[in-house]
Amino acid sequence: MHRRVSANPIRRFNYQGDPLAEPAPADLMEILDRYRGQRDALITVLEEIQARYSFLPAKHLQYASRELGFPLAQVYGISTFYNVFKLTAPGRYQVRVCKGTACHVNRSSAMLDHLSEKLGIHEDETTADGLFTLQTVACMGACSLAPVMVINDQTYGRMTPDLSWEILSELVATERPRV
Amino acid sequence: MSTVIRIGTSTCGQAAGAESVVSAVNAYVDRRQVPVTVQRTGCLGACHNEPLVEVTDNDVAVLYGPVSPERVSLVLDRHFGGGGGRWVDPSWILSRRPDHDDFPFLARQTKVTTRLCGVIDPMSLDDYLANGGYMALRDALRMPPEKVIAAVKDSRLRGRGGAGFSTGTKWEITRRQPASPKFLICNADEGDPGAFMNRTMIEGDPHRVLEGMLIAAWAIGASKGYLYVRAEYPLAVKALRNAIRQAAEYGVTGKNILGSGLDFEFVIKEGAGAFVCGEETALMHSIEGQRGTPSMRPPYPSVAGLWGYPTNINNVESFASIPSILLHGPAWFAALGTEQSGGTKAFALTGAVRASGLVEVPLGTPLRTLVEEIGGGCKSDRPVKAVQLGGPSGGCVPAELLDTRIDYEDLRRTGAIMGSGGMVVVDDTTCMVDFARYFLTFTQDESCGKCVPCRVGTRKMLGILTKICHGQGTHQDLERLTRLCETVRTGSLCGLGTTAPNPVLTTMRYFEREYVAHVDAGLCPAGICSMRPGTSTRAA
Amino acid sequence: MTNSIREIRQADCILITGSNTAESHPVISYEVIRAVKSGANLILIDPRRVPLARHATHYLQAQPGTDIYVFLAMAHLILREGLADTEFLAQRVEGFEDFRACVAEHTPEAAALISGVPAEQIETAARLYAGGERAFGTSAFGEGRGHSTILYAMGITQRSIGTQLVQMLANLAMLTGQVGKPSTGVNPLRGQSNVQGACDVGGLPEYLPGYQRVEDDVKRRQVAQAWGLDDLPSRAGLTVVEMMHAAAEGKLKAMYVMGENPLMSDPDLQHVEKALRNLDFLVVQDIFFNETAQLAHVILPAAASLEKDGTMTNTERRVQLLRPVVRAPGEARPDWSILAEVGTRIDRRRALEREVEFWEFASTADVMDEIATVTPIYRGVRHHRLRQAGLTWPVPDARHPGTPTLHVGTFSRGKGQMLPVTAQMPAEQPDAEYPLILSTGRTLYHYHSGTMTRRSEGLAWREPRSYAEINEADAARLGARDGGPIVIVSRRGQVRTQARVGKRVPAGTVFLSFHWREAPANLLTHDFGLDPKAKIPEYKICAVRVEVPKRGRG
Amino acid sequence: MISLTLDGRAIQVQPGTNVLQAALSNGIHIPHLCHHPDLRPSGGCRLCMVEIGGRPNPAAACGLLAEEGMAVTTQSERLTEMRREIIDLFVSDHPLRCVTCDKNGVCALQRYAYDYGISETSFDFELSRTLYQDDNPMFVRDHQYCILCGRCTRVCDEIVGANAIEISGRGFVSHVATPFDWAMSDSTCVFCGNCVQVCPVAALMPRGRIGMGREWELEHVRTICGYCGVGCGIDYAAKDGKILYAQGFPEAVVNGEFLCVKGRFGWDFVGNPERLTRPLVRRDLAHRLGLIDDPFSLPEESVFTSRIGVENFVPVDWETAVDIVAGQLLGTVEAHGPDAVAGLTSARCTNEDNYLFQKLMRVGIGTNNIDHCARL
Repeated sequence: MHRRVSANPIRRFNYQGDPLAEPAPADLMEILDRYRGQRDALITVLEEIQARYSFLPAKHLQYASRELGFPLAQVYGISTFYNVFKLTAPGRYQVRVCKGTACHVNRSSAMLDHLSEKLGIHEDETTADGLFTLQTVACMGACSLAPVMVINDQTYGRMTPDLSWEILSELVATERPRV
Repeated sequence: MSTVIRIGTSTCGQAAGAESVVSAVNAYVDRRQVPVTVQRTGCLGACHNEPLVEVTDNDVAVLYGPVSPERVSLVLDRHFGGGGGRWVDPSWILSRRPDHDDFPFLARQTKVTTRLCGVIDPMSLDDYLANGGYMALRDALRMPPEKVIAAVKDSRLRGRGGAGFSTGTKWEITRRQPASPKFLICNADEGDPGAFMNRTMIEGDPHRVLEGMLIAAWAIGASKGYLYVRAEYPLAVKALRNAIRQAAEYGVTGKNILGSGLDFEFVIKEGAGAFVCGEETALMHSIEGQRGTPSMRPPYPSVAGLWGYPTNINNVESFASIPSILLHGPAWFAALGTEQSGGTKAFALTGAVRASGLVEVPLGTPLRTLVEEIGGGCKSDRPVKAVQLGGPSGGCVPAELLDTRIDYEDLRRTGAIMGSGGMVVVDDTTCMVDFARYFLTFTQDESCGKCVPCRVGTRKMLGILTKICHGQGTHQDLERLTRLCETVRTGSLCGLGTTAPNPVLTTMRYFEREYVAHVDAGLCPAGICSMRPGTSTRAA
Repeated sequence: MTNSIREIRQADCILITGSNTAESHPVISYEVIRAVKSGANLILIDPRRVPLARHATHYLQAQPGTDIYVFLAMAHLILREGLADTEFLAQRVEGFEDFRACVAEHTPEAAALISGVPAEQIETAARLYAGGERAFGTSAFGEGRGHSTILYAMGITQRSIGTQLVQMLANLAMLTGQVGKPSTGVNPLRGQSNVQGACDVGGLPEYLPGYQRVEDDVKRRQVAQAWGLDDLPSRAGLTVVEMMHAAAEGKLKAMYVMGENPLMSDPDLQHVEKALRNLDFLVVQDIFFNETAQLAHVILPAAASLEKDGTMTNTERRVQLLRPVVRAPGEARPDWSILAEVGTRIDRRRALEREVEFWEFASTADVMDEIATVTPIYRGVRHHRLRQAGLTWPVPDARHPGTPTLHVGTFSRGKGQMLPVTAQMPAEQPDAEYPLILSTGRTLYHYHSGTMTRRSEGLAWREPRSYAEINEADAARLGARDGGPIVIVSRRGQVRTQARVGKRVPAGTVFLSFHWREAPANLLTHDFGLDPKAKIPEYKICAVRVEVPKRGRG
Repeated sequence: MISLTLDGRAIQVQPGTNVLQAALSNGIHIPHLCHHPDLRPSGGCRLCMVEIGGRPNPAAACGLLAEEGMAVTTQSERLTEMRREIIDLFVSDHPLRCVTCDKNGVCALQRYAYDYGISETSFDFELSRTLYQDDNPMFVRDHQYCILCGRCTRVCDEIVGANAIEISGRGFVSHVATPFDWAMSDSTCVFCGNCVQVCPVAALMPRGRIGMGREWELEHVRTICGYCGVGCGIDYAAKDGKILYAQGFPEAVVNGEFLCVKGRFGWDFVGNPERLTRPLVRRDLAHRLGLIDDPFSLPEESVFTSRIGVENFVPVDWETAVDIVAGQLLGTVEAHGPDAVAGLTSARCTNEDNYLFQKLMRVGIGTNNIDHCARL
């Protein structure tokens, strides 16, 4: 039998005030104001919010829904549909291993396994110190340099498991003292 | 004429370290005070030799690669003297332009849509104009739209997204719709793993795509064009933004373009990472700010697309072909190809092949030419086992069918498809069952979940393939798999589902013995599958 | 309604005013949403940003009480731009010239100053309505002028100038020929399950069944004869509000109240309580022990609508059949049988001999047979004809299929009557002491005085207590906290409730629903300034002030 | 009109009709799960696939406009095989616990599984959605039964306009969700329950219905809603004289299958213990009439500050009650004339009730003092 989860028990409905009574942060409003009234802008808005905050905070999605008039359910449905959107804060470094065909044929999964083991996290998880989030990406389009790893916006080609860990180790070395 | 040093700095170049090469070249130039122009270009296509540096001196261009920062001094010393007698390794010298005779990777290609990729600075409108940019648009705007459409039809250009529908006919249908406004979409959501044609074209020559769209806008009567680009392609987005800004300054977007009465604006939409958005109805939902799930057709986008208005969707390569058709004439373009299909097709040639990268060949070219002559065979010196075309929607063509011509109909006959241009060569160290399983992992992951055959069917197909890869498969599983392939193929709502079985069907058709070996003998002939129950193989 | 509910879904342009459709008539709002999703324009004119505003293509937030200026300005623009349906006006309407004269000075710019709605918005709304223009998609009615419909409710009628407003909406429809065709018309949305039928069968002081005036000697005597009498009382009776005044003054001595709760739903409740207490005899016939029943001398237990049969007539004039689902509890009985019993007993006490059928009916079907004989618009209505889809009146004879759309080809009175309209501000204006405007209305989860809905588990769970909507600017000025307590005070009483602060109501306005006996909105409302014709109190506008109770008080 | 043939039968339909509607209205049943006549076609369930003469591949009938001369085959060996496979896939992540399921007998998936002889899946069973959400008193969401047909999200968007739910995630693990899977009451849900209405399986069920009986044991009565003036038709399902749930029905001429929260969930006041069940006479009148010994006088304080309880009344039988009413009213008429009596009739009572009320006032009493809250 599968475990069945009762996520929200019936509780007395009691109006406690508008959860969004506080005005939205100014930098969020700056993004929202630029797209006010544009019915084709929702995904772009979410991309900008993510670019600014590195993920999509729930409250910000609510502000976006209220300010721009898109139903929150639609905003949430989109945030969970597309791969790029993250609803939880990622680590300082988002390590993405390409799993495109060329990378696959060139054993990118070995690199993924190696990093996963070394970092002690699975795919889509973040290390406890908040430094690294390990992810995969469908294809970066740099197939001739397969296998490819991307850290934030920097692409690394012709990787091997050891080489990829070497690069991460350097980041660890520069970051750890600050942690 | 002064000396020009060109360095490929598109995504592939950067991944290979092109930025440090640029720094090294600049440092060299500063140090030596030599009179040169250092230019960043897109990708010449020879990605396997990245970083690429080309030095043009007295009309002779010498292409070097791979050029690591350490090699910069050596290479440049060859041109500017000095270096104390150190010699450049001859293998770094790839070719000499204009004919590239000594470099089959480039010499055997026919570059139309990628002609300026790696040659011009993609951020420079002047470079594009100096190479005949926006001439085709000027010509087109002087023609009645019907004549433009006729030219495109005569060119026998067919949709380069892979479906192969006549581009001119599609334009004509959209033009004929009474409703307005009309929209134009350029599909640059290159989602196939192992494909980078669109990325290379946009990063290397963004104005060509815009010009193609502007001509289409004139022909169709569209007023707004969306460029739907993958968010994973930040450099392409940057190049496009820059190009759109330049186009506005130059006066080829906005109101009354070049006095023709055409009003047109570009909007860039960054795809948020969903393979299914390559399907046109899903793509439109995505632009509308919806979940990118496909809808049933009809109505086709040409009739009722974005927000219900007529919408013409073409991919990057189709649009990029347009300026050449207008400039050189439809007959020239048609003559490049076969009886049914005109022009050239670009492929992302990758995998086990020796020389990989972006290649463009006339339609009708045999596969063998790409694999053996351009690609130079397998880098492992092992025999080619198969060529996988069209990514997760496509199929495998076995080595014995390498003489198949690259053409929509010929490829379909093998069970594969033209696709958008992904071409992965594998040698005999690849397990075809695992390979099929890899693609199923992808499609299963990317299924939007709207229709059952795809949502659950691909999941079950993957489950059966995994069993087989674990040595737990039976002959019943193979039969079940075959039946399920048929259900998913005929029953799915959109192209993602209907083509998802292709990798399985083609590998079962050409490499049945490998499947049987997994099932009967419990062994993987290529030695890839671990065949241990309960352990995941590497695509998991 | 001049047209049927289902026609709304095909309308090209919908004008909604004075109706919180999504909360008071949710199922009609579904029709509106269907239309909007397939491309219709939705123009919403309302001071309060009601939920349907989210779907409106054009939302005009007029200050309370100023909508009449907006409508006049729309007519002004329609005439100025030649958007009127001249053919319709020539053939089917009279009084156009007088009307034209009355809108001459009402420019959109002038209306903008009074209503706060920008002139361009008024102009756009006028053009869209007149032309029946869609936002996208193709009209179901082919080329030419699209079809526009007007929906309104108590926001229009519960006003001191309610009759004027309704006439004005009718004027707009006639001016543009948006009446007498599918998906057009002027459509009042009626609030209660059988408010239409109660009016149809004579539950009004000036009308006998079928809107036959009591003063009309010919028609009155016809009804009297049908009942086997020579004549009936010929003077129009008292309206609800007048009854309360008469009772307070001692002129009215006894009242029979069936299925109503005036001590919650009537304006100025302190006055109503005084009036009811002043009666010598009060009978309340109901399903629950409501507020009015507390003052009753006799309470008669009635069956609820789920426990009885009979017919009800909905807002689109459709007479439909009711069937019992469960048994009435205890000795509770259907109202009609109680009434027949009381009638019989009165006759017996008076020692009157009447025909047996006079009060004795075997079933509600028998009652309907009698209704049909005295009510021309119900003449063809019989229970057995209602089983499928009911019948929409007028049903002049036993084979008539009903009349879903009124005024096709000709108006019931021949030509449509356009009348000049005079703009006028509400009866009670805010002043220094009572600076805010209070508007009352419904919430989605409750119904009227709450006797039924507050006893429903789900509904009471979702909306357990009274609240008032107040604009954030006013709240900030008063120090009212979102979710915190406020006291609303009018010249007539005060009510304590919870504040919901936001932008739903414009600054200067407070909205309070009237379902809560702990916070009865009608303690605040007034019963003067009734609409002179309809005698409807101005629930939608009265002057109040809001106070924030000091901390520590409950 | 458009002429086409369905399984060789010539039929005519209006332009714009899709093949599925054409078949259903002509008595030809094509299996379907995601299609609903009031919702835009989805095409997700793939059960309504049909073959069209001259086309190589079958197509979903719900998204296929009827065309002149079209020859449609709705039943064939190939289609049957395909539908079997699709149902097989459906039940590979939908538990076939029909024996204890409250939807048993009215479940669309169960019907097709029966029709096509699928008693269990031939694939590995794998449940993709396990959430059980019982967060409101009106309906329960049990995701393990959800087949992602999308009817609920479409009705919420296209008909109700509430947009409370949307499909979240994608692919095999997607599910119908409120934003962030919060409780229904924290979403924009208006609790109309139209999602429950259109759910073809047991994923959305009225809470009061669960565990209360088998569908075929219930009695269904169709009547008119007693709340607002729209006059919706409602089908009440009752067992042993108790209502279990209310639903719309397609034949309802005003509202079709759609209701609002009051209509669908607001009927439970009828069984409330506070209902009036016997005629009552206030103690002071009862004392005056000699029914009780103790005197009583009505408290002066307003009913809004100090409620007057039902204990101040004494129950009497109907005979007595009616006699008192008739006597008191007549007494008033005799003493003060008929216009000293007034009646408020009811906008919530039937035409028959209202008619008799005004007849009572006009004939029995002799006054036109009749009104009701039409104005209020």
